[in-house]
Amino acid sequence: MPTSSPSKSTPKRSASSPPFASEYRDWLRMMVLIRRFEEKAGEAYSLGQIGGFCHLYIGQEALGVGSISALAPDDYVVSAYREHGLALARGMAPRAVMAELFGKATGCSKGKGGSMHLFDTSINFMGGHGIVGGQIPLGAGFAFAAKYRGTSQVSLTFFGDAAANIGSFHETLNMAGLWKLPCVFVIENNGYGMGTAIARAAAISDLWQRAASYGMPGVEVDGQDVVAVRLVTEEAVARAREGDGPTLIEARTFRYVGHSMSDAASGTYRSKEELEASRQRDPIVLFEEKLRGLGLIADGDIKAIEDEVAAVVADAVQFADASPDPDPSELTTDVYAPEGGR
Amino acid sequence: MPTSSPSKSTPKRSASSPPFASEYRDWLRMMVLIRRFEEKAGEAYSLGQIGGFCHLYIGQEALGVGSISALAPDDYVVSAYREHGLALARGMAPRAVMAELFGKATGCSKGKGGSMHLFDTSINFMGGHGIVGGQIPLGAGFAFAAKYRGTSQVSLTFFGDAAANIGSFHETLNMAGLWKLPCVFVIENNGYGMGTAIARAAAISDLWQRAASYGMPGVEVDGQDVVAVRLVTEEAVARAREGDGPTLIEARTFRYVGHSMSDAASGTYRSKEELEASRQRDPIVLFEEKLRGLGLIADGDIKAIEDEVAAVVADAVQFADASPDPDPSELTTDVYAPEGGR
Amino acid sequence: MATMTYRDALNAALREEMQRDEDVFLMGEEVAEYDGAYKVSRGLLAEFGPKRVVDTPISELGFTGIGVGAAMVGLRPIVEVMTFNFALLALDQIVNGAAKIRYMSGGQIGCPIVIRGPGGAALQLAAQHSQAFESWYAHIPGLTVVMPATPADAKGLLKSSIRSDDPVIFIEGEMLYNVKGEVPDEEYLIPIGKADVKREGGDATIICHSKTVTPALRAAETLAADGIQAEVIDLRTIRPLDTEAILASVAKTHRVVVAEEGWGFAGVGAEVVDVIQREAFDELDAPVIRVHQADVPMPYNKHLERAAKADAPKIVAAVRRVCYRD
Amino acid sequence: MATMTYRDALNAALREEMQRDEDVFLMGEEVAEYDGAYKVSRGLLAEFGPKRVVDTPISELGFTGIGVGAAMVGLRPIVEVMTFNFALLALDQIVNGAAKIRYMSGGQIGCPIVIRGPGGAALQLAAQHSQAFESWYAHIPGLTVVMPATPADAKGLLKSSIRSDDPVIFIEGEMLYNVKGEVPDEEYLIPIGKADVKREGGDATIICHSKTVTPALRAAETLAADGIQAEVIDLRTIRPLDTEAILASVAKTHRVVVAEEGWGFAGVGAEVVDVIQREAFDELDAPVIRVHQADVPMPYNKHLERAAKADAPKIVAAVRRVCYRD
Ligand SMILES: Cc1ncc(C[n+]2csc(CCOP(=O)(O)OP(=O)(O)O)c2C)c(N)n1
Ligand SMILES: Cc1ncc(C[n+]2csc(CCOP(=O)(O)OP(=O)(O)O)c2C)c(N)n1
Ligand SMILES: [Mg+2]
Ligand SMILES: [Mg+2]
Repeated sequence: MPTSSPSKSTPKRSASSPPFASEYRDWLRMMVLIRRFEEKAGEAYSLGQIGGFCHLYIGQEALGVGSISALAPDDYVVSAYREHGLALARGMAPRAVMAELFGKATGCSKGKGGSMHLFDTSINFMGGHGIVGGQIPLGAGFAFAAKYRGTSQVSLTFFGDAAANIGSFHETLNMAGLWKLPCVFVIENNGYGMGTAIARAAAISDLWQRAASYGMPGVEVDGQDVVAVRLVTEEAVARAREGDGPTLIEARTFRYVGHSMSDAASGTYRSKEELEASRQRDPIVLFEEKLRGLGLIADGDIKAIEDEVAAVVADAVQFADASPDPDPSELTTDVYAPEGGR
Repeated sequence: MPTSSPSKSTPKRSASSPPFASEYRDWLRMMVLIRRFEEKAGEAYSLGQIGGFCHLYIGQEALGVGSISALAPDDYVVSAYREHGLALARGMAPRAVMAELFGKATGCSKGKGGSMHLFDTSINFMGGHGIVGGQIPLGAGFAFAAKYRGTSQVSLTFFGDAAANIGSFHETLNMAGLWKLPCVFVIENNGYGMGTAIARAAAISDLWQRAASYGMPGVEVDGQDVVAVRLVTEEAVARAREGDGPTLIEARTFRYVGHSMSDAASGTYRSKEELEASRQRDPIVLFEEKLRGLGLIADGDIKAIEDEVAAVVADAVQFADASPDPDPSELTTDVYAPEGGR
Repeated sequence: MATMTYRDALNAALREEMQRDEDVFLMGEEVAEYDGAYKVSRGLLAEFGPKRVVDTPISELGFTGIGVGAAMVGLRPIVEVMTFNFALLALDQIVNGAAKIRYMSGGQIGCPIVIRGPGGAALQLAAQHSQAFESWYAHIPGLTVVMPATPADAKGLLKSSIRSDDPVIFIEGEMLYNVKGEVPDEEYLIPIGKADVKREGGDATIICHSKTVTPALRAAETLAADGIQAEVIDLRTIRPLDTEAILASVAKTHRVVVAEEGWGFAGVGAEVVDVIQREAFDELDAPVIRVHQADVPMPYNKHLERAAKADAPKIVAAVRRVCYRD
Repeated sequence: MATMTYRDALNAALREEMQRDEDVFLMGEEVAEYDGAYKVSRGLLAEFGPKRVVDTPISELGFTGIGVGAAMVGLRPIVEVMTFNFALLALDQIVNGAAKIRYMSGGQIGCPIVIRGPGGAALQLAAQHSQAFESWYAHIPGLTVVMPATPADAKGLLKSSIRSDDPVIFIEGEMLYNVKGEVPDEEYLIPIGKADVKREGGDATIICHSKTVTPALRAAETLAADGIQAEVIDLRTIRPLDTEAILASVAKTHRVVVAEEGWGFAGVGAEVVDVIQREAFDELDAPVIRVHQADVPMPYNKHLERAAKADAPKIVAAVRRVCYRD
């Protein structure tokens, strides 16, 4: 199988004649929602309302929103533990996400999963997985099932730059390429795996090039540009849907916060300057500017979005806070199927 | 780190002005020894003198002999379970190898390891490992130790084509490339992993190309040409020794026998015709012809080698057969260090 | 009833369940074109085609994970591991994926997967290829662990395992594949979680499973000649453990030996002992004795290997000891 | 004696052994520039440089294997796993490599490696991050399994582990790192394989290790107020198990509770029970009772998590039961 030569994000459609104008407002709103939701989650964590590990998506919003916008409703999405934003972008109710972070019975996983394990089968949001790389074969498995059943579903699998160094990445991409599974792999390259810069963890820094080992195209895209991400993903999804196999997308992005709530945003492994520089390419600001330039939004619109989002987030927190803990009997349910089998 | 573009075995030195003439006879002898040794091992297996799994090296002799000839005495060699030929090429005594296959106390591993677990620290032959891919990080570990200690040792790690699809391949080559470890990875590509042709297991068939993912050169070589293998390995070893990091060599070869003694040489997954065709490029015949053409050997030499080798192999079998089983007390020794520690 | 091998019984179970349910498929190394490394899947590629009988690369972690993923969305994968030694590489997907997905998702997502293949030792395969990991799997809530010893049990339990909505670790044995036994002609299922009394007796109980059932029965013969009637309980399922069957036999014999193939430390036998001493403390007339592999990696040499393994003479000696007849 | 945290005690052990022996080095994720995910290696990069304190990619199988390889040729790697949950990915190298290389090579090659990091649950880390695997490792001949509960034990046992010529699985605890205790000022070693009586008492024995030592001691306080004097035995090493110490206490108290953090089925406690009933059958005045995690994946919600975990009230209840005081 020939490896199509990887290209540096040269989408077929151009964003200057905006093909998605009708969706732009939704995207902006979703990016703002994720940002504000995550800020609130961070606050709630500091107040002890959220426990355990909590990995925020702040800075990476364009990536999640742009890529997931390319999916059909019955496509699959799966991710690692930094998935609140992806769950929201996929359409999970903010109340259900926040309640899960609070560990409440009304959470999407009944309070049993927590921040790292958000699931919602009604929108085919398949988690929320805590072991680095563990979700990669799962994503290929959903694609395998789609192909097996002859549906046109596609599976979109997210993982971090550091996850590209683990065995399951290699094994899965090889099988996905070999079997031409309908899946799209997205590396959310935020430059770091915890405190380790990519150049200290990967022998090559252009991770999209690894696609060549698996007979699939590799594409790099600016993860801060929601439209570019959408275009690249759309192409990859179409390719997968047509039976032409998987694509590896490397989206370059930044996380503005620490690895998790217990890690400082800067100081130890990255400088304040580096962090500040990355903020110059804030995905929300960039997109707002673009929309303003296109004359598609005005100041009032932004204010309206912010107000609406603030209300949604406040409602989610209030809902989560007011919700009951799981019943003590939940400790022992959901270990095995209640009925046994077919 | 730039990936030097992989080349299709373009050795710096040419074999037409033979640089290794003084070694040629030894190489031929060793290739013949391995062939005859393995044939005898096959016989002994059929007689029930050898048990368990037994994977013969017949057809791959040039690969092992050529590559190992490029090493210094204190370099490391490690392999999978198809390692009798490599152990002999590294200089392990045929008696010690055969006695190990017979499970005898005089075997290189005291009869506790068997065919898949040949070890001899006196020549830095580090096994003999049975889990596909398991030896790959070990090989990098020896190289890590060499670098740590500041010695000039190089580690030569052998594995099959099918092993290039397992996670440890990926993880190890990434770290070896990242840390510029002094190691050389040799894919013994005999076209099959058990009954699975490479094209049914790997998304790309040119496995040397995977080197690009790890910032190291990838080289393909004709594994049936002992001189070509030597030249390519020599270059890679020199590169490693000079601190320039690892190389991935893909040597194309054939196994003339079944995967193990319980597998037919042809019939199920490969045709008799394919097998016969591969025999047209028998590494021993090819090398004999080359040496004859160069006027470096005559019929008498070959006869002499065959006779000498036959005696060595017969002696090994006789030694193995006559050797005692391990003492029953050996059951419980060598589980922990007798002394405890430093 | 037809007489068939354990291998053929498994093969029949696979075939019947694949015929019955389109969602069932088999994947693993050499399962298709090669008909299985141990020929358990013989003929299935021919019957069901490459969509449902899938050869994989050597990528245990990856293909097990693909199976887990497929099961999460409702397919019923049967993942063959060539041996359970290699499944060590896939444990993360089994333990952190298959076993936990239902719980972590608050009950939304099940994982009806069967992971099967031979476990334990065969002959002279040495340390890396001769390991019995059932106590590891049985340690994990969310998993079901099934280990049939006979062709009839193999067939009926594999069918039940394939129909289970939970992940099942189904451990066979290279040394069992050629074992012959009677298998009912009509369709049948054997329930998961039920032990089987393979021989009745009133003097002592031998609790065993998988490859130790045959030596246990042989030991019982030997002991009978000596006037000791041993009851042989084949656990068949390790998790959930059939404590009822165990305790019923203990109440009858008051003397117990637990035999297993694997290592002793925190093995299946340790759990059985714990159950017995806790639930039937006053029933015991002697301490429970265990028979298991010597506490060493498996040696290659055949005499050492034999010395390392649990076998009938060791079971006989243990029973004599619990009967205070040694 | 200085008072220091368990974390600092480990750090001191690492530093002292790295100073003592050039062959000792530390490798793992975030151990160097980040000073360790849990700061156990704080300051070591500054003192020993990047040659001896090595940050790795997220490649547990690969870097553990590199460590095993380095140990096979005589270096003394300390491989930090960020938590033992992730070591599932490395089990093949640990079980098929480190544990067996000496045996398979007929005694030629040792593997003096320490694999260390936190095991078990912390707080609300949910199912994939809250697992105690000590019974798995202890199942494997060739491995040594060490699990200190106090700063003094942590330091002395880590030093012994680093000096051991065999592979040591050294399991710490995220919830232990901040625990403070007295640590001798002068250099000392604590021998591997020796349990420690953390509290004397004549009415019942509580056998525990690692994170269950503190609740066991708390339970003993509660029980003492009620007239029950419990002896608390901290196993400290799981393999080899100090059966002598266990049996000595059983001979004194005749009543035993075994507490552990992990799941029950074939857990460490099952092995302890087996040893006791086999070696001290006639000493027991009551069945041994075990306290362990509920047989479920760990839930995230904090109340459910609390209910799942072994804790002091559960130990108190168990001791009252073995004393027939419930
Ligand atoms: C196998 C495994 N090893 C280590 C960890 C601990 N860990 C959690 S996240 C993380 C960094 C992952 O970085 P990356 O893949 O780049 O994703 P990001 O957090 O940047 O989104 C590490 C080391 C883990 N969860 N799983
Ligand atoms: C992890 C693992 N999976 C499966 C096996 C069973 N197995 C042994 S050899 C082999 C094929 C390996 O093929 P390749 O790497 O090409 O080496 P070759 O045998 O051709 O020399 C398989 C599947 C194993 N030993 N280890
Ligand atoms: Mg990252
Ligand atoms: Mg091969």
